[in-house]
Amino acid sequence: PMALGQGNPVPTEGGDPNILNLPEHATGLGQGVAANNGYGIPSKFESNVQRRQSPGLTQTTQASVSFAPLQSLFGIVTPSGLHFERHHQGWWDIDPSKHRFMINGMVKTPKVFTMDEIMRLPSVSRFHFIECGANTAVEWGNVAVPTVQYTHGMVSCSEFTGVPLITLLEIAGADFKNAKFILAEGGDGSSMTRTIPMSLILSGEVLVAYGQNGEMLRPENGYPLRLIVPGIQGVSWVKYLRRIEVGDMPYAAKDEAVHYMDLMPDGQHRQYTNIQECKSVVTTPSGGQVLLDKGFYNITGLAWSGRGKVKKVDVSVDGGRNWRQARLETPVLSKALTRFNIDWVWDGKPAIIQSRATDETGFVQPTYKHLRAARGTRSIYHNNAIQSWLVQENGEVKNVQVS
Amino acid sequence: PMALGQGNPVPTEGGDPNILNLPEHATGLGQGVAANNGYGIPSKFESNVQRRQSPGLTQTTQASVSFAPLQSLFGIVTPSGLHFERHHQGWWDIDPSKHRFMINGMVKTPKVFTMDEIMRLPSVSRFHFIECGANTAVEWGNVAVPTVQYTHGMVSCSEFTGVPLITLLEIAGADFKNAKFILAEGGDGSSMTRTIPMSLILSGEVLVAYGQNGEMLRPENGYPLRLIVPGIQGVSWVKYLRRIEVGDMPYAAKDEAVHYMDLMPDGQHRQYTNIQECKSVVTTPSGGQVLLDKGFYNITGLAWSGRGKVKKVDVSVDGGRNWRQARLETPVLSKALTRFNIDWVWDGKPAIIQSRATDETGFVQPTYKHLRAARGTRSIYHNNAIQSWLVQENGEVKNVQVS
Amino acid sequence: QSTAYPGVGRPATLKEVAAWDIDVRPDFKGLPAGSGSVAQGQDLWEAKCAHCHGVFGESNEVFSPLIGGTTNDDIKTGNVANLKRADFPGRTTIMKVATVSTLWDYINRAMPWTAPKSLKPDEVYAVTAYLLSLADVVPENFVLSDKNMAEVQKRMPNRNGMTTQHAMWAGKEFNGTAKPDTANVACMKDCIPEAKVASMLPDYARNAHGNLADQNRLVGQQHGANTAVPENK
Amino acid sequence: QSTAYPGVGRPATLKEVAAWDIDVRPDFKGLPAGSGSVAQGQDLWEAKCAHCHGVFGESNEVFSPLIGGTTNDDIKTGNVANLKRADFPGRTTIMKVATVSTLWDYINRAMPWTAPKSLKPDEVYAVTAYLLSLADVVPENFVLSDKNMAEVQKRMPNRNGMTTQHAMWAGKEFNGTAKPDTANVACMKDCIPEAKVASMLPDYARNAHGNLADQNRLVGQQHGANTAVPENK
Ligand code: HEC
Ligand code: HEC
Ligand SMILES: [Ca+2]
Ligand SMILES: [Ca+2]
Ligand SMILES: [Ca+2]
Ligand SMILES: [Ca+2]
Ligand SMILES: [Ca+2]
Ligand SMILES: [Ca+2]
Ligand SMILES: [Co+2]
Ligand SMILES: [Co+2]
Repeated sequence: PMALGQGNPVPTEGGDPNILNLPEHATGLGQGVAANNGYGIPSKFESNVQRRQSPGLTQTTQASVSFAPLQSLFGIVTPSGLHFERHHQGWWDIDPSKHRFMINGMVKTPKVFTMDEIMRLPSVSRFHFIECGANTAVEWGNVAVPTVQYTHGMVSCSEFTGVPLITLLEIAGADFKNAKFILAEGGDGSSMTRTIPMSLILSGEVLVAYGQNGEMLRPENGYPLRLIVPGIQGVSWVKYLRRIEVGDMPYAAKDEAVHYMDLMPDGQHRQYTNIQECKSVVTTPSGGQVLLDKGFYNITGLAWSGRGKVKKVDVSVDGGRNWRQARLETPVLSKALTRFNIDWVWDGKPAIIQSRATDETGFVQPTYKHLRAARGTRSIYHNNAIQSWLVQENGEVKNVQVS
Repeated sequence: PMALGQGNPVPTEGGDPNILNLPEHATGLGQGVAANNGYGIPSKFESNVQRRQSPGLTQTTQASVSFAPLQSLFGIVTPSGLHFERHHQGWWDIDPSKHRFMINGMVKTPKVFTMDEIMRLPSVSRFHFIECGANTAVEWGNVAVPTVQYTHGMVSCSEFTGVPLITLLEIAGADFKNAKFILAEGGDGSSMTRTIPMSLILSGEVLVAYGQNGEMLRPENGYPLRLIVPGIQGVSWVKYLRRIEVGDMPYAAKDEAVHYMDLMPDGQHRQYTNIQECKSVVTTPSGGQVLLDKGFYNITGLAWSGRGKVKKVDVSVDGGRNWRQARLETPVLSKALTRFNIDWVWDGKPAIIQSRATDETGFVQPTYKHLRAARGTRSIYHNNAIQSWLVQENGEVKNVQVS
Repeated sequence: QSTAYPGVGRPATLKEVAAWDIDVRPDFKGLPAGSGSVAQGQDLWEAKCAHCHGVFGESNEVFSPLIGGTTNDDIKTGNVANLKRADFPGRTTIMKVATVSTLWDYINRAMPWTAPKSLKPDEVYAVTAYLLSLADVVPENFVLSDKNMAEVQKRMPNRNGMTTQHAMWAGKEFNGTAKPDTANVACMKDCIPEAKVASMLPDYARNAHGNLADQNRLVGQQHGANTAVPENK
Repeated sequence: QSTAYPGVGRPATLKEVAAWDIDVRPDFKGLPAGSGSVAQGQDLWEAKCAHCHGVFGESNEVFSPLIGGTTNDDIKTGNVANLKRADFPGRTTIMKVATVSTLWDYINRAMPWTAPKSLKPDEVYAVTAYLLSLADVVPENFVLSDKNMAEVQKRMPNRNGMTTQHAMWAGKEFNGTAKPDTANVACMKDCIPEAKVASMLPDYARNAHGNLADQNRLVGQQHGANTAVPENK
């Protein structure tokens, strides 16, 4: 049937009982400060807002993913409790007073630091997105999952605080002349290793971070120390960071020589693909939601680019035929999520909603047609195609791909 | 005694056991994704980082305050679980599907909205600080508390998402010509009421917000709806917002006619004092901390202004005789916290650390001397004086006031 | 009236507005008809208020005292003299409040603390009358009502105690000043002679806020001071 | 070497570096001396690896298969032919990995999954030899060692399967291209003919990800669809 009428009609008694009958909270005394050991938690009415595994995607929970509920998030900051997770050998809660950080390789003096010491160094705080290289992977060929949580939920954005890696490399006396790469290594079971270009480190953007959204990193995100590599896929943001080696050739670590490579139609893999190109997605309305009524809606979503700032986001409600420019919420920050909003009056007819981001380099987010023409359908990683949501006459929104 | 030596000396066995003996987390399998019902919590090693009551400050926990642990926070975002609290009649966890919002008074048509409806309107997301007008109140006369948590912990900063109040007033057809004030009213037991100038609302800055740091407001912060009044003291940010009345005279509500007024030496109260003037504080090193060693430190802190952006922050380590300009972390946003950092090499001698913020209007944060000359010592509210921390030879940091 | 947002919001009914529009302004707009005597108020007070605020509004067990510190002279001048005295201990509600509407409105919306909005208008008149009588604003045989609130207002002890002549209101509605009352300058070098410590906590208060070692993170450029033991000077 | 940060950090000892510097590069820098035979590897494999990866590395019970999909021809060409086939089901580790160092390094640091870093170097040589033998990269009587790893590298089935000629590396280290491989334009009006839905989930998958009503907030401009019941079309 059609979408519902007035969401809040006047009952026959001449008023809404939620107004006429004062609730308990208007007529009683509430709870005290500093409940729950001085650390607050969300409302009990928010329990649907969870990070979730995608059923059937992985065979274990420790080499797995949980997706952030983008359909329920606001603004650009991802609550740390809802930050997406990607673990290869499970997560740990490491005693920070016992954690050590080492620099070796092409340096004058290999060095060891305690957390106390790292936190004494000049720190910076910056907002950045992190996106898994495999975000939206299951959609390369066809529609495979119903909601934006599962299509795009491997992206999050936080304010990170830490020390520019270059400061630590300077302390160790790195051979900036001959070194071309570094290896970052984790301290957990997987001891995740990734090759990072020295050019990025010289830019000052790469951080050895301990802070996330005002507090310490969460255990699931690498407590107490994580490498922050803005614009670069999440697997390079090594968690539980224990060591940096300065070197002169790439390391072909497992997650850059077996995974996180992009298979081309000719059978070659593009290796060392680390940038997350410009991308966007409408988060509401989005798949699995129901519009309750015709009328005014606020279309909202997220845009980001691994190459810098988002310049503009356009939104279509007719599957890409016509576009209007959305409002960008401030601040618009480099290599951070950008929130966009645009007005829409739904007339009750089917509509296909899309967003299309352009970044400051002028790069325009591709359609599936563009992307498949360049890379086929089997490359798994780096799917940044324009997403389509079909709003049906009955108000239900479906994940679709258009031709 | 003097501060300690090298924080991490080489043990006699030729290496740090935390490096030589691989820990459990490097040699085992960790935990799975989406633990704890899909909502993550901080590390167990972070349990000292809590919001706290100040012993003896209030006689109940429901008409009370909990202070944010500024000494342990990074960047500008306050984790929602550590956001300061100020309740007058306790906090509630209100069912959002039953919450209603009403506009009445000088409007064409009084209106009622559900949460579903409010969330359909054009939304904005913005970072703003909120500071209680009584922050730093106990220090007007003398040093009264030991740490920055208790001196300055009634300030926090979040990314808020909501609808500009002006949009809602337009829907109701507010009489913008004759209306001069609005009354904002809460839906809890205290039904907090506050008068807000119409000029602020016309600026578009005042929001009817549901989102905070990416998720819904926390119950302690007004779930599901709160008025956001950037630059204005926290008591005006009415929680559990149920009603806005448009009017033509101020309302002299209890918390603007009995409290949140500033007593001058002549016995007159300054009433309707709502701006939080430019202020800053060094958060580390700060009172109650101990420097473990001589050497390099990163002095860091927060600055803010209810009149706009922070333009610069200067830091002194000699009690205000000489000053150096600190680095401001980006983004520097209007009416938001701004994080500053500056290098310092501690020589082991006593030092008095201060910060002094200047905002974009040119206003310079006052010393206690300035402030007391203008207002005496009994006005309770709006203490934005420069804070001093004495670093003693033994490394302990004390809250002091200087002459 | 904007129609740009079809489907969002609906007109409030009269019943709905009546249920929620409870505020009372200083000009008494919003004050419902009704009345209550000091004597009725005293009974109510002793039953519903006194155990928190004290029989004479003097208690500071759950909150600061409501009554005390005002004189008959204040009632004449409209300025509470004790507010000028830096040595006067504490400030009661009646010393500060300039507008009687504030008391009525607040008691009506928020008291008793554990059962707000449970009083009927006549009961609010009565307890308000009782409180005012404790401060001699009204005589002990007084019956407070919507009809005589304006007269009572003229006897509020601190009715002339407010000023809006300051720069701390974010608007021009009160014709306050625009110029802040402090004017520090951002001097950078040799700004003052040597700074001397003028105030700090005494040694005996070292642990008064709990052990500060437990109020700081386990790691960091500084740790928390162990205040459970005396300072090692 | 910066001395701007006195008191922060200290030199690492040789012992410390040795304990943590375990990586092995494609040029075999970092590879410790040692050796292990396919036969030794098979025993180890069956004891410590097979229950997760299958006796022949073919299992996908806890992870994707390690072995399968390569041919002797691939070993000659250094390109795995099946990677060109869009219809080939799944991609094994051995089909993808170009560098034998990667296998050695990863097994050494991370396997077995529940007891990473528990294998001695000789054991890592042995299981690596066994895995390679399963794919016929080495014969069944082979003894893998630091001395012959470079020779084995020359037989890796997909050793020529990698390209760095793309615009997706944030640096110039590989001399890739700077120009992205897609070039959409931000057309605003009449950009395409009518859009047609080309792919969507079938009705039977409606509830495959759980009830979506429970995966959306209770309030909002949209609610979650109740997928526990068939769609009301
Ligand atoms: C269970 C304790 C309790 C009871 C019973 C109670 N009160 Fe209160 N009252 C309080 C507290 C606590 C506050 C302060 C609330 C706040 O922080 O805003 C308060 C505040 C007040 C104030 C405002 C004082 C000020 O300076 O802000 C008035 C007036 C008042 N009460 C009157 C009454 C009256 C009249 C009654 C009975 C009808 C009553 N109270 C019953 C606890 C109580
Ligand atoms: C308890 C289960 C388990 C055991 C036992 C185990 N593995 Fe694994 N193995 C895994 C999982 C799970 C992964 C994927 C880890 C990830 O996601 O990074 C994996 C990954 C691998 C890989 C990389 C495959 C790829 O494509 O990324 C190799 C090689 C490997 N294992 C070899 C071994 C060897 C050799 C042993 C025994 C010495 C072993 N495994 C024991 C579960 C196991
Ligand atoms: Ca409607
Ligand atoms: Ca009213
Ligand atoms: Ca009397
Ligand atoms: Ca040291
Ligand atoms: Ca190495
Ligand atoms: Ca064989
Ligand atoms: Co320590
Ligand atoms: Co609803």
